[in-house]
Amino acid sequence: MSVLSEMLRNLFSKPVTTRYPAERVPIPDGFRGRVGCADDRCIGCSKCSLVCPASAITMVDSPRMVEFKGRTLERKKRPSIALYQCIRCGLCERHCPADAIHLRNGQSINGSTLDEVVTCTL
Amino acid sequence: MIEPLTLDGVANAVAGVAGAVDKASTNRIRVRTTREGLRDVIRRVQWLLPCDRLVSISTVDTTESIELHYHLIGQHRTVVTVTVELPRDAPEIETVSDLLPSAALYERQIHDLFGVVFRGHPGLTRLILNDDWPRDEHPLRKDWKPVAGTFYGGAGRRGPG
Amino acid sequence: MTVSNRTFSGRLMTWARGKSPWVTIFNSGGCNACDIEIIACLMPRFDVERFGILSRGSPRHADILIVTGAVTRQQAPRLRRVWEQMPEPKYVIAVGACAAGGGVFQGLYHMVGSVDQVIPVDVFVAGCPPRPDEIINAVVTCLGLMAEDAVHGGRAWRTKATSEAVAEAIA
Amino acid sequence: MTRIVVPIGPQHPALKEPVNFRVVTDGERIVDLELNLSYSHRGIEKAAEQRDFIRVLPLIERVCGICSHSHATVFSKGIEEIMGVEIPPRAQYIRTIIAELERMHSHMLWLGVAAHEVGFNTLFMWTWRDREAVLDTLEELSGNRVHYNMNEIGGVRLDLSPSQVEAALARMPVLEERIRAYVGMVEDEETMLTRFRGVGSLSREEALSFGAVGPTARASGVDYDVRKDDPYLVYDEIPWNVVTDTNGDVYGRTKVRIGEIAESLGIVRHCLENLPGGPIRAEAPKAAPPGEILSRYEAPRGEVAHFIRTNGTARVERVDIRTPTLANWTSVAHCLIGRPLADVPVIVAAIDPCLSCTSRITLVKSGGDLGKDAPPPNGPRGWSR
Amino acid sequence: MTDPFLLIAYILLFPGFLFLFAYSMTFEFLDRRIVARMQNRVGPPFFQPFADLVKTLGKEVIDPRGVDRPIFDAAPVVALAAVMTSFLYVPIIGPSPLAFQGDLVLVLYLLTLPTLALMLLGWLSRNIYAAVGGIRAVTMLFIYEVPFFLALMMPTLMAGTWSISDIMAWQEEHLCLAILQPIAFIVALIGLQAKLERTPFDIPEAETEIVAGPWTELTGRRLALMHLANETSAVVGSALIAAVFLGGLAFPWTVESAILSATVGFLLFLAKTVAILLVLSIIRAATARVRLDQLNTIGWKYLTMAALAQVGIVLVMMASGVGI
Repeated sequence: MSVLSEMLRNLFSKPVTTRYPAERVPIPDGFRGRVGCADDRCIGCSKCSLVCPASAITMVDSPRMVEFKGRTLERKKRPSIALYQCIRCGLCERHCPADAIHLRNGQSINGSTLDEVVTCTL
Repeated sequence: MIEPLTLDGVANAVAGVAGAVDKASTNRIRVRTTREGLRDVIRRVQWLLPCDRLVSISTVDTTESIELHYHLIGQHRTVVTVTVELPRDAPEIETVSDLLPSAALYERQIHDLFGVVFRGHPGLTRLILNDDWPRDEHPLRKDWKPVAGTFYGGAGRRGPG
Repeated sequence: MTVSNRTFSGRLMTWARGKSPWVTIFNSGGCNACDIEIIACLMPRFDVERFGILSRGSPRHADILIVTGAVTRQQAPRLRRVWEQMPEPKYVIAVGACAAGGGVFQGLYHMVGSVDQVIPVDVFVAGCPPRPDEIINAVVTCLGLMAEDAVHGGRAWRTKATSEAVAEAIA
Repeated sequence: MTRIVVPIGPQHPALKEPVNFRVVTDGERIVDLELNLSYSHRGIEKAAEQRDFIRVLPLIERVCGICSHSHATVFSKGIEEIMGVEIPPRAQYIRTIIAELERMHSHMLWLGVAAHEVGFNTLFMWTWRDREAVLDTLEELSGNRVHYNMNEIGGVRLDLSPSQVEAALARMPVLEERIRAYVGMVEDEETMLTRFRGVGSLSREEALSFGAVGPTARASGVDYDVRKDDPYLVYDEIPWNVVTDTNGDVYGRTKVRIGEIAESLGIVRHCLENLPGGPIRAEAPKAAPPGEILSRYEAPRGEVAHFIRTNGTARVERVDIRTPTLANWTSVAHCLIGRPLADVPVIVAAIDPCLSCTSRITLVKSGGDLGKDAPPPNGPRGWSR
Repeated sequence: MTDPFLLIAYILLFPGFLFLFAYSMTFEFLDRRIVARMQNRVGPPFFQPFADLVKTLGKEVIDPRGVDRPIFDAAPVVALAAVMTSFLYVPIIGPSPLAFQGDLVLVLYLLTLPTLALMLLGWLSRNIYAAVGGIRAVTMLFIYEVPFFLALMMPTLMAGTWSISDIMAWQEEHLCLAILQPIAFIVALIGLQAKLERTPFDIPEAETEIVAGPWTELTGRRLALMHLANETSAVVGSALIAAVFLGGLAFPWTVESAILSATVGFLLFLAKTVAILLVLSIIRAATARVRLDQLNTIGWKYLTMAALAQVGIVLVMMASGVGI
């Protein structure tokens, strides 16, 4: 009768439910959430857009001078990431030579249109 | 525990009906044969070694021929792979679904994706692709490309019923 | 079935719709990770029955169709049919990157593409798969849309013209 | 009573994934059936030939959302073997930890779904509640609840920090207690037992000739587990046992799966406690030399076999994926004939169908005449060790 | 209560239809909440059944292709009307003013109608799941109805009357019938669970097998009315068992004031029906669905046999004068 006893125990104890959205659900530090890119670090190498399995990253024109390994070089492009396409695999983060693109532990977006795009921000 | 199969053991079992026997990797022995000899080899492998279950039938389109790999395994836990090469223009072979019941499924799949015809198969019908997929196009062949302008089924048509 | 927001019965109906969204889940050919996460929403950890959400088997009973996965050629007509079977007012939530744009499967030979090429989608959720809390966020967004639709007396105010047009063109 | 055809699926509450059975029933009894599993055929095998090793892993992972780590591991294991790359021990341990955590969550998921199929929603809720603990562990270790993406050719993507290991170990006692509770529940919940006992029986001979794999085969007394037969990762170094049962029915499969949750827990605990130091990845070349391999792996549902052929480039020439569910369908079709309609969901659920895996490939087979002409091989058929 | 206005108030407002409506909503909420808590989750809020009902009423009504529309529309109404009518004969605040000799039979008959309406809907739906569900509903009816009726007839044997109110009154002078006839009480509870098509007897609407059975094609107000009929059946069924087996409103000491007596009786009624609901909810949460052939075995081999044994025991008790 372990089923019955556990049922009655549950009936008189507090439910385990996290009352989201009134209560926050803990998101661990390493969670691969929304993608973001640091503009001052991106050297425009296009590596992220090459490794992206979902072709979520396209490179757009954005000339700028950036510091990379002690040198200053001129970059031509920066990534523009279609957020709804991102599959959160973390390959861009893993292969970025300048440590510019990151998956942060934020929640993903939802909405009626698909044109949400993340570009390099500080 | 029964000892793993040795290369010689397999070679002896299939002597006379099969071609080269070699070790493909650890725990795996490959037997090459022709399409005429396939059923004999499978039967011998199945009865003499014995390998009583089929792991899978793998297919490779090498652009020159279509290779079928019948992976069998027995209590000795050694995978015996029987390899057959079929010409690309007329890929036909006898079915083994009466010897190995589970082969029926894999043969249907290969028929659909590669266009290999298994003679004697109880029901070799369209399974994997959409019903209105063109009959003579086999998407896993190397040279297959979607024909521009051809509709391969999907949202445009209403389903049956 | 549009209801006026001025009468008492209309307001009651709007309230009831917001409090009792029944869902039906349809896998249109994804990898079923999203399905598992949606079912995880119904489970004690998240328990969306708090919002009155029930998962119904029959699309005839459902208010919200939750679609997961990029649409395969085989599933596209069936997805369309399930959507047609639902009684008005009906809403569609497309879950995951595949449903939004094909995700990792875009361009494969047996795919149609995103869900909004087949049926009009009200809310997309990003993620592969989205966490259950992100799916709950999407349902909340959808309920907000319902309330706004009630104010506007229908969904015509939203610019769904493009996907509707596609859906009608292929129907 | 006249014969009626009951179509089950592709959209059906018993099936969380698209599949279609056309069940021909005589009253409530099934006399014939046809399966059509192709609804999620996407063409992954073709796409895998066109993407390089970096980009193909997320694709292979998404063959199936439940056994994602299995597919990624079996693929990278095969490529590494062709390349001749030996991955560091720490990476092997981390892969094993994730693999066994995945097996735990998958089996718990299965237990809940099987209970749901027979209308026992309370157990469904409880197992999924406890499964969240496993998912939380996975999320902390890998960064995602479902698609871990831990593998890359040559090792793993992420290292485990000591605090993560500690947090994961801290969850283990609770799970151990829950597993004991499930054993009790399965033994003494009468209505569930009446639905599980004697349903979907598969004898040892049938399991062998229909090529059943995984818990389905092991519940019929076939000791077939790739982890023991063809050891990969660290399974030959750590203590664990193959769980088998002789019932052969859904009840037996339930017992095997619960036993495996306990075994997996032991493996995870052992690996976490004995995690070796060192690097987490070896330097792997970009391209693989020409070669071929049959890479086998014991996924939660049974044996996954990837036949990989490489051609000297950074892409595979061909990858042929054989999923466990596909291997099990023949036995399901056999089990269903003659059973009442009400048993369809539970028998189908008993193999833990992972249709997204399967539906890359499909079969339609009316189950009645399967395997009648198969000659019994004359060798030993014990499949015991 | 000869005043026609009072009678109309009794029928329409309290404790008639309006109360029945409100109480059935509360009843469903309690049921869902109790089950949710046993499953260790929060469960729906209080207004949930009402919101569900209002929302379903406002949904589009879809006619399946080729359906006989008038009958399809009428069946849920008939089901609901039958259950509501039967409620008038169950004592809630004192004996029912409409009570007559044999109203127990009428109530039992009226409670059967929703199942028949369900079967009709299943057949009319032109849907294979609905048809299979309809067949299952009727097959099940034949199985559980015999022990259920036998169990509920047992009190009439002992009390010597066929009126629910009179059986209740009889228990005021004697012991409560659940103690005198425990087997019949248990059989009646299980029979009620089967009548309400709740797990483990939700065979006709087995979600994982036949989608929603006869309910599959119902939309809009049809679905709402059938749901309401089902929910009210739960109230009427538990009230019936409370009256017949648990002594209904009877309480051991006498209260002087008529109003106070009615109030205490009413509270007792609430307490007893909720207690029965708790038992039904526990059964629902703790069991898996049985198969139709297994139900056949359970129904005929165990339940009917138990009910028949109870008949024998009651006859022996009456002959020897125990408990009377």
